[in-house]
Amino acid sequence: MVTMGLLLALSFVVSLLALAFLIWAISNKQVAPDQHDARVIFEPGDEGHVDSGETATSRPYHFDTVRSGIDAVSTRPVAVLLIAATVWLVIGSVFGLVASLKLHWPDWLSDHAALTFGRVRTLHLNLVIYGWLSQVGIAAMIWVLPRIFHTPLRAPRLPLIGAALWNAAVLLGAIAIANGWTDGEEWLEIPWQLDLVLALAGVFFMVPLIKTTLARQVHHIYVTGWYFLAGILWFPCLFVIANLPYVHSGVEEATVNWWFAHNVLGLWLTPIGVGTAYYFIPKIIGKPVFSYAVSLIGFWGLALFYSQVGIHHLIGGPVPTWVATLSVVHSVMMFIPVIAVAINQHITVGQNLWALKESLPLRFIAFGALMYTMASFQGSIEALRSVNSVTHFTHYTVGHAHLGAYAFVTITMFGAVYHMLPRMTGRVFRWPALINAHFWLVVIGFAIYFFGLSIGGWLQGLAMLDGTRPFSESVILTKPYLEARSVGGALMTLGHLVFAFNVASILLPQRVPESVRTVPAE
Amino acid sequence: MNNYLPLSIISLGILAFATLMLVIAPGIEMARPEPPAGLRPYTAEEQRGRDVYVSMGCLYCHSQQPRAPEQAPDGERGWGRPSVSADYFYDSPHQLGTMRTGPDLLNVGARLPSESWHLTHLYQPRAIFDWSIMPAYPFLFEVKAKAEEGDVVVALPPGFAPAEGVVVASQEALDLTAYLLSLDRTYPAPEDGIRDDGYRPRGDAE
Amino acid sequence: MSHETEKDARAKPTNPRKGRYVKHLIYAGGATLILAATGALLYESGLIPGLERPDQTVASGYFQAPGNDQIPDSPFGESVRRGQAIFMNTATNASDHVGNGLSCANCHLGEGRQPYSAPMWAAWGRYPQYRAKNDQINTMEDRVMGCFTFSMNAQHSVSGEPPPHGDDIYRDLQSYFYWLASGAPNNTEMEGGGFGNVPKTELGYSPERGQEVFAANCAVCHAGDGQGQQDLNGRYVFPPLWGPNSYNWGAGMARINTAAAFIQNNMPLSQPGTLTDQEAWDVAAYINSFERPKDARQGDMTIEETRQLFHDGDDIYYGQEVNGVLLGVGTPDPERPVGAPE
Amino acid sequence: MTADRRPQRDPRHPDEHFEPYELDASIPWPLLGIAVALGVWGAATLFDTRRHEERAQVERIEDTRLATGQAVEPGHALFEASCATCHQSNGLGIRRAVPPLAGSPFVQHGPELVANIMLRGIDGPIRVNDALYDGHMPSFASVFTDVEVAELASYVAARWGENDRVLEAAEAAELRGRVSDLGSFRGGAGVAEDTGLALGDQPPFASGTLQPVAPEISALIFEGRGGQWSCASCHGDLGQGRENTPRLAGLPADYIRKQLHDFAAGRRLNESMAVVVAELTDEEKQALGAYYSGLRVPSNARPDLGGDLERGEQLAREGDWSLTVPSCFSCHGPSGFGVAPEFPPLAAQHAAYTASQLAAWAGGQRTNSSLDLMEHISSALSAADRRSVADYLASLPPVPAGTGDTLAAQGEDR
Repeated sequence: MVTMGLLLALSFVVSLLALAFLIWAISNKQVAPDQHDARVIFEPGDEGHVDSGETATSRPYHFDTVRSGIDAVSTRPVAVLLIAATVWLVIGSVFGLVASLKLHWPDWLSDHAALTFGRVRTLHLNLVIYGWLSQVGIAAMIWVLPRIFHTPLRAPRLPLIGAALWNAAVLLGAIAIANGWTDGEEWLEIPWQLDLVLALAGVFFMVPLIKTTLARQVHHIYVTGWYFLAGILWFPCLFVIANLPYVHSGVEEATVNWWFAHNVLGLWLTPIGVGTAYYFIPKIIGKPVFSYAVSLIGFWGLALFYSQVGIHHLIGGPVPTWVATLSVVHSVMMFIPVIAVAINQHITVGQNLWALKESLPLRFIAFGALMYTMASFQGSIEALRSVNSVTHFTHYTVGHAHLGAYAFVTITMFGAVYHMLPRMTGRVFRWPALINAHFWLVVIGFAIYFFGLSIGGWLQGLAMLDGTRPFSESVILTKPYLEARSVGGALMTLGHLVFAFNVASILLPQRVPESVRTVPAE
Repeated sequence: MNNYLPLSIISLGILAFATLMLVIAPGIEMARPEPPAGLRPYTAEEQRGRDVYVSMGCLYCHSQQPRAPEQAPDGERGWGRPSVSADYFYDSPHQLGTMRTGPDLLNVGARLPSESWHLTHLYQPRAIFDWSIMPAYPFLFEVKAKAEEGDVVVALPPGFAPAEGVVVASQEALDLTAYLLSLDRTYPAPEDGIRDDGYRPRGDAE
Repeated sequence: MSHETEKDARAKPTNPRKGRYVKHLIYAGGATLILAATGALLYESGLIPGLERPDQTVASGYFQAPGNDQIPDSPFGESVRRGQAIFMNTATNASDHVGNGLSCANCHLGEGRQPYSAPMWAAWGRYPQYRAKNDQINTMEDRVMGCFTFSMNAQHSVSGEPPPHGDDIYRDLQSYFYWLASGAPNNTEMEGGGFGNVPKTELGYSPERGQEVFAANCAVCHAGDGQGQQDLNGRYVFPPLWGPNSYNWGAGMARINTAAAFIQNNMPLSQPGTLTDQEAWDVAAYINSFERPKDARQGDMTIEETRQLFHDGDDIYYGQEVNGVLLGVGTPDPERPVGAPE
Repeated sequence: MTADRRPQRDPRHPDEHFEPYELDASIPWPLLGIAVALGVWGAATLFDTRRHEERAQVERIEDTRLATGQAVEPGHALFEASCATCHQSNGLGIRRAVPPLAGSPFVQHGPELVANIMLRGIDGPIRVNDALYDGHMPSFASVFTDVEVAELASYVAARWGENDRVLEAAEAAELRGRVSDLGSFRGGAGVAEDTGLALGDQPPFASGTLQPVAPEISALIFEGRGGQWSCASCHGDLGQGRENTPRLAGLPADYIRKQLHDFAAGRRLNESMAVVVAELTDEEKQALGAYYSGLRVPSNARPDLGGDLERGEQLAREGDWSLTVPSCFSCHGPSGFGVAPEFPPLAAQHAAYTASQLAAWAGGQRTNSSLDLMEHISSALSAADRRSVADYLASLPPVPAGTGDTLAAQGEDR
């Protein structure tokens, strides 16, 4: 006991000391961006490629990715990943909607094992995490990293092979789950045999990105790069350790499960979302982010604190007290990096609110970034023991999970996709109104979804904590909120169909007059 | 930050540290060479039933981790004493669950020991609880004109039985029920049991 | 900043005002959340004293007698314990002097602590006292002797009489009362003492109406015939209200006003105060309209003489006819004294 | 790849070639302040909770020991907790109801006989010190461990029998094995006969006859019927129950019948019971009650809700007048053995069941108590009190034989 208590204190002290050291280092300019690096973003030889002084690339902080041929290399793998991701998004959200409907129409579609709630819900989760979010995240990395490193993607064929393997594994995993073959732990249902394929595919994604990083033409790594590069290292470790067969059992397996499941959010989806927002917000607005030092705190704070959070999913359960407490305290400490990221991103947006009117992609991304702040604050509060007693085991946590994985990451990625596609194809979206429609469908749908589940879940939790109210009451009172969730989910699914249509409309060959298709440059 | 190598090493180091704290250290603390007295391994039938439980995704609505009385009235609801890590000695994959859309099931075998009740409830939960939102599992049952030798006929209240014939449980349904009935951790908690005691009243803590 | 070239100038200039506004907003929001979280944590860890969970027990406005765990470990404490045993279980521990199925605790609820159930902490400081009932100064011992005589119906007991003056039974009972009254004022009427009063009602009282009240509110415990109920060992759980095993005609409880006050302030158990004044009077009248052991003071007197001497003007059916039956005759004497071995 | 043809509708729009970068602003002081504040209270919280949590685990383990009977209390404490409700702290019993221990020849014979009676219980008339008692003593075999039996029997024999022999736990274990199948003693005569000891003149034991169970009732109990599950499938073959499925063995027949009616009438809400009672006739309800009232089964209930047993004992034996809660025993009988059909036995009932019913009354799902007595009392109790009292009642020995018929007869005028 005493040893474990000491470990607990040790862990916190280590995190705290690390943060203190970081702040000391920043204030002493130990890790300040090399001014030379920052100013001169071109290696001396590169300037020879610039053919006219009139182009943007001759100025500091400007670089023509198109002319340098970087985008051209990335386009194919990114397009393939985006198409696949979009397909999984639509299928995954349909499964989500079906699962939601089954919670208040329990006898609907109940004649087949594959369509039972426990499997449909599992399919939804796995398809949106592995099919949609992971692939769209990797697509964003493949698009962004070469751009900030001023060098074309290395080994550009590998991601194509990776995508083929990845999608095959996701498809087979979905079929396996629908037929009852599952590893049986939340977020880890895909059978481990197929996880091997996913892991192999991951290697095909990692290698080009790391090779590109090593071959980069800039010295300084922009903040997006930290998140992306750390993410592609963290996620494989998490994934492999958590999926090791025959190693874990009993409650230890549960701690691994939630260490993984929460870190997928914290060390994989969050880096994707935050990294993406860090790139596209200043990119679209055309203004730098507020502070390098603050972004350092945001990143290392995330690494130090988020990594120790997961076990708050087992508060009040059969785990050592100190582990639960450790996760609670680290959850609360997440305020630090979240506020740091909030300062950097929201100040940049807040000083340039006009851009939200200008740019539909920015609208998605700024909304997503705001939701990161909200989701993290909510998560920190939710981890407190007193709050957790109410919200644990209820639909409230489902609402919170969607605030993070959907409102933050997914909506941010929507914006990124809308920004990337015209630059990949050289075409414009023919119906910008549909993008607008997509935005409002998912935002309104999500609002209904989130508030429905949060209120319903809270009431459900209160009912469950009151011994004088029978368990049935906690079920009956949530029904209207579950119906509201289905309404919200339907709007979101509809939004995804619009999104898929938008993606298809720009990727498919367009038979329209040249004059309409291309907009003359300035 | 300008170098990838330090970035990777520190990132992975932090993750390794977190793994040590959240996975390895509690794993060592909870590791047990022996099952607690009172807990027996699952029989072949119960294990098959457990596989059905896992494959149907029961854990997305049913937890298996009763909370302490200081935190929640689980004991009053008949869900059993607060569980400790040793209670899960034979469980893999674990099915602790994080949702209580339905009640906790760690002691459902003690609380609802009737096989025939469970068969009715699995066939159509709303035959018993009109408010229930649990899925029905008709595909685990078969409607026959007449029960044959060895068939287990499902008791169904009027209005839920098929117009003709009888409902007979499949082997999967019987296995699943056997697993549910085996869920019984009402033996005294082992003295060295580990669980989250963070909700115990602080009272006289000095 | 040197890179802000003419091209940037075309863009809408950064609005520092708006930026500050957002910055302040973020700081304010962050600080609020930190405060909320700190507060929650402090509350959880019990460091905020004012927010501690309120004490469940309702502090009543009445005198609080000490609990049993405060009985001292001393010769005096031993006496208190013996006194409490007699009080709770009179028929066993004062066996020779109890001629019915009652014990002190049947009327003095809560081990003699309950307000308006003639609590002993209120009675202790009221004696010695002049009582018209026997026209003399009564010490506490005299008063308890009266209880044995009437409420415990000592005339049918093995000894046929209350414990004699100076008996240890009185010593131990008085130790118990004295201890219950620890810290109580002396010679002062205390709030919650006695049984209280029920104001007279316009309708007066009626055993007929009382019968309905009894059936609805009392019969479940005291049985339809008012004879109380016993557990399987034959031990009274609910005391008999009339008949040979109840208090005799000389007891205070045989007076309708006293019984009405006791009933309204204490019955049904756990729901005191639920009967209206009228119901309390009526049901008290009903209970006291049945025959019970004769007044221990009657001796060779007639019922009418006894009534005139001891009951004149009281709210009591003694010596009156109810439903054509003269009350006060007394239930038949038992074949052998109550509690005597077979 | 096409050249840059992206739309530039608005001249304010930033140029396409801009590259994101970070400004060199220093960390705003509020962020540092927040970090320091969080760090400080994070550390304080950990320091504070660590001590609490270490203590909490120790306490929980102690509670576990207590609940599993591994912590042995001394004889006088066991006596106060388990014997004094009937035999009284002074060992004098209750006149005409409970025989005294003080001076009793049964006790003077020494701890073996005391232990034997504790393990088996007595059902039948018994004479002690010239007084005759209708003996109904429960068997404590399911309540006490061997160590407790030995401790308590030695204590009783020494204090009231002036017999100083000390019974060892091993002897108690041996005795338990020997008498486990014998059932209760048939009155004082049975004790004298089975042990061969001189116990004075004991009244003869008149054995009653057991009514056989009708085959259709037996089918109802053990096989179920049509859309109903069998009683035994949930309540156990002997009506012993588990968790929040109640023990039925020894409950008065009229009480059971009334509850079955109340399930049908909605005065008790239990979906599963509603299904079961829907097709029961009045005769069947009565017959089922009669069957279960006649069963005598050792207790399988344990105090397992983590309640405070001392508080539970206080509520059961003294009540809490500050909450207007009278003691349980003031209505349900001095040992929780029940009084007539309105006040069922509480002893040896499963803690989860008792607590859940108190909660149901408090929450308004059960409304079938006379005069709403239980509704009022339950509402006054806190959740912790409900658990405490349920745990205490579960720790008591089951109701001894002889209740069913006697009490049913007493209740016939209602």
